Amino acid sequence: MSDYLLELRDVSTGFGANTVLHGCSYHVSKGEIAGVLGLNGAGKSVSLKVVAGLLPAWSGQVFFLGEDVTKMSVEERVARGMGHVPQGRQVFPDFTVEENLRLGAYTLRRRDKSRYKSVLDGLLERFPILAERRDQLAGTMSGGQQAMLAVARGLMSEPKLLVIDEPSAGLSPVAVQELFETLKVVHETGVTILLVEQNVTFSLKVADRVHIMQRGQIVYEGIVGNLDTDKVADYLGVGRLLSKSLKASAPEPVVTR
Amino acid sequence: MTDITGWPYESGRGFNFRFTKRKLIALACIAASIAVPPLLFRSTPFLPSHIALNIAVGVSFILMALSLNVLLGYAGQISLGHGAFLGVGAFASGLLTSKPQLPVLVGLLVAAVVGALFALVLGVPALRLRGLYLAVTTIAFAFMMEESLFRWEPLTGGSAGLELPRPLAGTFAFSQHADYLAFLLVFLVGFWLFDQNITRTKIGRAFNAIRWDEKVAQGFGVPVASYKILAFVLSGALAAVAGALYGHLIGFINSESFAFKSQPNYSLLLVIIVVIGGLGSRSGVAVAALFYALLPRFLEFLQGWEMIVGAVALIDVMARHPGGIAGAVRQRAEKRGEKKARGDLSSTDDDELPKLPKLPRPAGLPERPEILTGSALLEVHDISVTFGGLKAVDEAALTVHQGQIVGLIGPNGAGKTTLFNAISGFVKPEGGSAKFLGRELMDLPPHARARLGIGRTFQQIGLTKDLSVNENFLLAQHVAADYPVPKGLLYTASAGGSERAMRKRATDAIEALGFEAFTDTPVRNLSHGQQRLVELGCVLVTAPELLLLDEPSAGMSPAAVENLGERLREIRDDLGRTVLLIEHHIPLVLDVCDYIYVLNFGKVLAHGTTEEIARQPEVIGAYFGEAVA
Amino acid sequence: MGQTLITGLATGGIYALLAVGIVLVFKGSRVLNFAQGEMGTFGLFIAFWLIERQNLPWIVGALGAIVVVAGIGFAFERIVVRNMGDAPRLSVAVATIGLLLLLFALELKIFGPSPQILPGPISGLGIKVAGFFVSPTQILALLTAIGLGIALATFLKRTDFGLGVLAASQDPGATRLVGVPLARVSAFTWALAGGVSAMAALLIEPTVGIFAAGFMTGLFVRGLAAALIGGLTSLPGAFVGGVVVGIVEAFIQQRYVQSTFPGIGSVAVMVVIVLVLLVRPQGLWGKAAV
Amino acid sequence: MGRLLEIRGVFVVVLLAMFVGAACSGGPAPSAADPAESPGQIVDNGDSGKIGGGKLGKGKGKSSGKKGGGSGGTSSGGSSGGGGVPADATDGSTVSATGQKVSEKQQAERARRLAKGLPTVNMWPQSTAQMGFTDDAITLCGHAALTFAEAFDTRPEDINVYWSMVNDNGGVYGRDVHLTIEDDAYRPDNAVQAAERCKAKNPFMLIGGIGFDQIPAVRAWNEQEQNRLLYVHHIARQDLSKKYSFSFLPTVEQSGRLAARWILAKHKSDKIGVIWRQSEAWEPGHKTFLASMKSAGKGLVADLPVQKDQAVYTQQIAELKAQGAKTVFVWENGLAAIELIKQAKQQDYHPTWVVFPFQIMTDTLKEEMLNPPVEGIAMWPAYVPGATSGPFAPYAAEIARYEEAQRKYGRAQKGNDILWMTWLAMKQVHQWLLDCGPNCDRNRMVALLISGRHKAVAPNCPFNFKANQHVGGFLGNIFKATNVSGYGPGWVQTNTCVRI
Repeated sequence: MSDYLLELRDVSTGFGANTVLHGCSYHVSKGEIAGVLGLNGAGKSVSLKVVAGLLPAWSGQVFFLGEDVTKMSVEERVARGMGHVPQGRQVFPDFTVEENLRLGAYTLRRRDKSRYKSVLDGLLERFPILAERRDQLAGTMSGGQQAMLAVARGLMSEPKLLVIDEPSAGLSPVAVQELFETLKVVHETGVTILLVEQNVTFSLKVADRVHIMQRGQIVYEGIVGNLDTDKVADYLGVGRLLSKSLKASAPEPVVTR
Repeated sequence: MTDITGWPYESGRGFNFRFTKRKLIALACIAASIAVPPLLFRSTPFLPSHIALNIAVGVSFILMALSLNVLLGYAGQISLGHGAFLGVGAFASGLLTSKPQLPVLVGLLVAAVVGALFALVLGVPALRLRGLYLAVTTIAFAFMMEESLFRWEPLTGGSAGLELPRPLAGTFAFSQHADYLAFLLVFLVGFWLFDQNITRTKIGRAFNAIRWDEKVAQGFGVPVASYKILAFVLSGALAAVAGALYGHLIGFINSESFAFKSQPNYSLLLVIIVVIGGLGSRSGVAVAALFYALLPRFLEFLQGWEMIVGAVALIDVMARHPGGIAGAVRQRAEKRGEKKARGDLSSTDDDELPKLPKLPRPAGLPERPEILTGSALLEVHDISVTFGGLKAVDEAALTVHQGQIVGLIGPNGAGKTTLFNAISGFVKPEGGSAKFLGRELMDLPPHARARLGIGRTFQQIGLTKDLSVNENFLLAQHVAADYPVPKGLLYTASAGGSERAMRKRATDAIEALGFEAFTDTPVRNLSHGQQRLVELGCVLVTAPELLLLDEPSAGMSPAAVENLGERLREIRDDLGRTVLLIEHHIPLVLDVCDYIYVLNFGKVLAHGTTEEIARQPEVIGAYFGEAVA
Repeated sequence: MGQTLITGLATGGIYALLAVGIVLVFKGSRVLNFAQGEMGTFGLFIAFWLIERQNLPWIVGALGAIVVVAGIGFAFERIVVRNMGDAPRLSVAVATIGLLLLLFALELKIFGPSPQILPGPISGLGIKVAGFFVSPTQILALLTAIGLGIALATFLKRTDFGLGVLAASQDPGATRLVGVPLARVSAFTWALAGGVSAMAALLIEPTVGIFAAGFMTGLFVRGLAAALIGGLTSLPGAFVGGVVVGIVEAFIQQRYVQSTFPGIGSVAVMVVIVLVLLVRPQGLWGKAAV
Repeated sequence: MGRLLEIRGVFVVVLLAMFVGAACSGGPAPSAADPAESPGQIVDNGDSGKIGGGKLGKGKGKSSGKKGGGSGGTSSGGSSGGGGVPADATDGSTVSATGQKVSEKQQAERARRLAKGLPTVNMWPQSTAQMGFTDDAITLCGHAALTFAEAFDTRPEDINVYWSMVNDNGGVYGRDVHLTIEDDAYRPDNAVQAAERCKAKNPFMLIGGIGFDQIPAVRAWNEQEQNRLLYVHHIARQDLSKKYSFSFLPTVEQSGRLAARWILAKHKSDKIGVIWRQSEAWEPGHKTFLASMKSAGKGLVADLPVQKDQAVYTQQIAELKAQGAKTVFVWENGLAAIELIKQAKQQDYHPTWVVFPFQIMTDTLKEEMLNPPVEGIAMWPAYVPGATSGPFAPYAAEIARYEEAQRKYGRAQKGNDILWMTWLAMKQVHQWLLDCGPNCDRNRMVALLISGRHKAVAPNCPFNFKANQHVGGFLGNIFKATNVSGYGPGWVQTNTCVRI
């Protein structure tokens, strides 16, 4: 049992002979935006694959809504309320925006077809650029617009938890700014978000809580606003240069695990 | 870089035994002892003729399977129409020996040449095709041969076919099956020696590298296109000879003998034999060939069941061991070996990079112009690369001076690796130029650039992961293997000498890295840090002038990154090499680099010495999305 | 001239049916099913047994064959393709070669190697169509091909599950992440492809007359050519590809009917395959899939 | 250079060892005796008056003591050598080839008369001339397309019906005749392997079934030094270079000429087309057909080559229709003819087809064979199961005897044309064995054939080996597909033993 919305407990996994996660544990409480930070190759995205069920955990457990879902298939986890915004967005290029959204609502339409119309209209309202390009093929849209579509698609199944993997990669600063606002708005509607992001400042702006991962383990966890900036800077290999900007946004440190 | 051909490769290691001189002579005696008895006990009860016939069929299957193994097992080029080459060889030899009564050996020779020619015709399109598309082309080729050329009456007699006489040695005709079995066994020894010469020279290693990843092969200076054609030509010639030998054994072939629909379908059966035997493992393939050839003949009561059992076995083996039986055997062997290797490993922190090998410049290297220290080694002017409308690299320019470590930093997707690929030749830029030692790189193919002295590492470890550490070091010296291919195939003295020199150099490099324990462990089983180290060693083994390193610190612990800095300085100062380095780890960059270029959205945002860049934190800030605040 | 066009269209319809089966499996589980043709032949033997030995009406035999072969497709996916998971696609392709040989050996063992004759759904002589002459079975083949195409297209576009099948071919990972059960999609495509291959065989046989083990494997290569022209990933492409191959083959054969150089038609088809692969591997409609 | 020499050295050494081994073993090889090349005398110890010189033992009992090997030949090693004359060779009674009960003594007497003045033949050495003969059995072996059994509805046990009947009536001079059939799957490469299996049984005679492609392959195989069986086979090319092969049917060339002669006689006024199998084995017939047409000044409107198992003939039919061919000669096998006629009907094209007539065609195409009736050229008499009246009347007795034997010894089904053809062939071989006498051997059998003294057993057309010592046939029958009452469409003989 677990009292968090989502919890990873001592998960280790990897590919073939290489172990990537060595007993990684972190948790996301209801209504929170949790960020997972770390350098390239630290295993951030791999941990999301375990959360989603795409990658089996060699050992350890995954809890969602308090239930042990380690052995559960991807489809079932989505049905229980886990929405995804995959790495590199992975929108369906040959489908129109609406078809992408309709597919995003696959589990919703199986649960309760009548709600589909209202959820769709609600989202189109909130994402005007998608409303304009409703019948445009997703493949022909810009990186930023595709990111919006991916987020909207993730929300179409009215998830309790939205898992977002490196949304800012390859986006222009302007698009990153828009994405930041969108995530803020989405969070206000009460959706819990688990965010993996390589862009440190972006994460610190968005997340409430931060878990720092290094070589497959969580080495630091703290509420944004009272982070031990030097330790965080060191873990993130950002060095003293950036600690100045970190200080501005993180008042007091929290004891590490 | 994912495995482009999507093909599960097991190294040629398998359970082949390595030949030393003493073993060679022993082998010759074994061959003679195998060949002579069938002659002496011709059709006496000891070796009744139909037993001899069946064994001879088994041996021909081995020859056919070995020919496909060169193409599919070693070079990874998927040929599902190999039966066509068998047919070409059989008909070529048949035409010469039945009507104009030429000696069979002449027929076999011509068959080899004709087989090689047809393989060339199929090899050219193979240059541009990968995986399933190549497989489909080979099937199309086989059908084209079967439905048109093999049925062309003037050439093959159509459905009436051709008679293939038995060879003549002076007055002695190999008419008895036992005699022909002896004749075949001599060719088996010949094929085995030839195949062994492929695997132990640069040819086999180049094939393995091409099978694993063409970019890695090009990075080590392997001219991929010509080696692919070589694989097709060798395989086609061997298959033609094997087909002809089989034709002379059964004495008669017609338009349907090698057809796709015929029973057995040689093209698919040979693929099954090579795959079940474990790709690339010569002994595994030979055992599987014998099994498939002899089972239906000796177990007559099976009648029809043997194909059903065979098909189910194939499906089962593929489902459980994508790498084939020998692959499974190897995996078990390696698992035991790996546990032992990993055992010793966990004691030391594998990210401590010990000293890098200081090796003299190998003799066989092509001549390089004299370089003055500090002179501009690499000058890149406004290189632009666009992918589907998106400008990945936008008029980037940079210069690297001899003896410098130049850093190239920028966020994900800024175009750093694309620029590297443009310099290495894997990507065709729209415009701009890149001069190395005054030579324009843009009009050179990737492997030629490597030969000039540009070493390259890759983000996903540019090694042939299913080959052992030792073999990767040998492959890395491809540039220094100065003997021509034919000499390699005959393993002549000069080729042998060059190979021995390379072997010695590889062992020295491995010892310098302290990796003797893993000489024969496939790279796949090493830890990430160790693989990174082996890659660095391989690139350095031919002492290239310029090293392009793509994010060497990825996945390393802070302590290891510190150590990496040490090693990079060592490469520059002790080994006198020049480095162009893509890196995310800013402290490492600031600590090690002499000059830095900051790239974003394909443009060079800023460049300058480390101090200048360090003084402009907002440059790095922008790089980190500071503008967001 | 017109007659050759009609013949080309008729055989093209059948190649299109084969190509649809190939593309379906490729879209569903990114595998080139080499047993696609032979599954059809097995269906023919089932139909032959039902119609000739149990003398049931043709339609019952045909439906029986379609159901049985769909079952074979479903079973193969469930037993082999699924637990090969994300093994390299070529290993799965070699496994389908195993299925091809298994079906071939089973046909020889159960039904014997000798050729059999199966009457067509509607016998009777040909009918004049706009001055040209087409046999009833050829018309039926073309109509079925078109009918099946339309039914399939609407199902895939309209229903959620259908959309899931189309999505699986574009991005299997993302498809799972929106909650579509990829396993069921793959099982569905393999079963449907089995049914389609049986249907193709049942329609081709009457025009040829005699069939034996391995009958459809020869035609499989032409179906493959059709699928390739369409780009291996697009159903409409497979249709157009089928008709193109049928017409090209018909015209070439008609032009060289006197010549003693054998197999001109098949040479033309093979040249088409190689050209398409070299010039536009992703075919006219598809995206570069491999 | 050391290493280079060494490698090459190894290879050369091995090759040398192999040849030396071969050379020395080539000499006094223990078994493969080289037969004398030139045909020699019949080995008979001079007194041709007495049969085989062996004492003719009395008593019919099977177990009567083995007579000393007749002078016929010392049996060296197992069944591979010949047997002597069985004790009860001439005192029992047996059935003659024409079906009457007859005494062995009479037959032996006739054999002795025929033996006088036979040409001398010495194609097999004395030691193996009587291979296949033991005291109480004669082994024969044949290759035929058994895998097409279901299509032609023939099983090994059906093909053996004739010899079961003969053995049941005392055999041939007291010897039972055992015939085994090896399957050649209607393909030449399998036929060679089937012949290989037959050779392992040391048969007295190798018999070849239907198959233009299979027979040439086996003939070539049979000429090789270690094979050389007495090979009697179905229609094949002239090819007189094959010394050990004989056929009492016309050749491929003659069949082509017969077809041309028939079409010129019956369909001279029509536009004529020909579809022919492009293969070396079929080419000679096509050539003679064209030559005969040309010599009669008759041009062809279409001359279309096809491949074996081509299966789809739409283009060829379209071409024939375009050229308006009224009569089409199909120089292909029965299965191809079925597909051709079926596909032509679907393309609304109804010429007069001239084919090789097989019962499978009329059974399959039924009414589609009748308008206009398909014509056939065959080297055997027509047969429709159960039909004995009308054109079948002249040989109704033989048909009845055949069907009765089928029921008694075969799988009791009604029999078909392939089995009927085999029955007649076996009947002819039986006649040869009787005429060759109790102490027959392969040299004497060949001498008997090439002397032209044997008689053709009705209803086979007469044949005569005198012309070229290897091919006896020169006549053929013309069939027409007609509705046979009580059976339905079948082949009926309209013209018998037409001269080629």
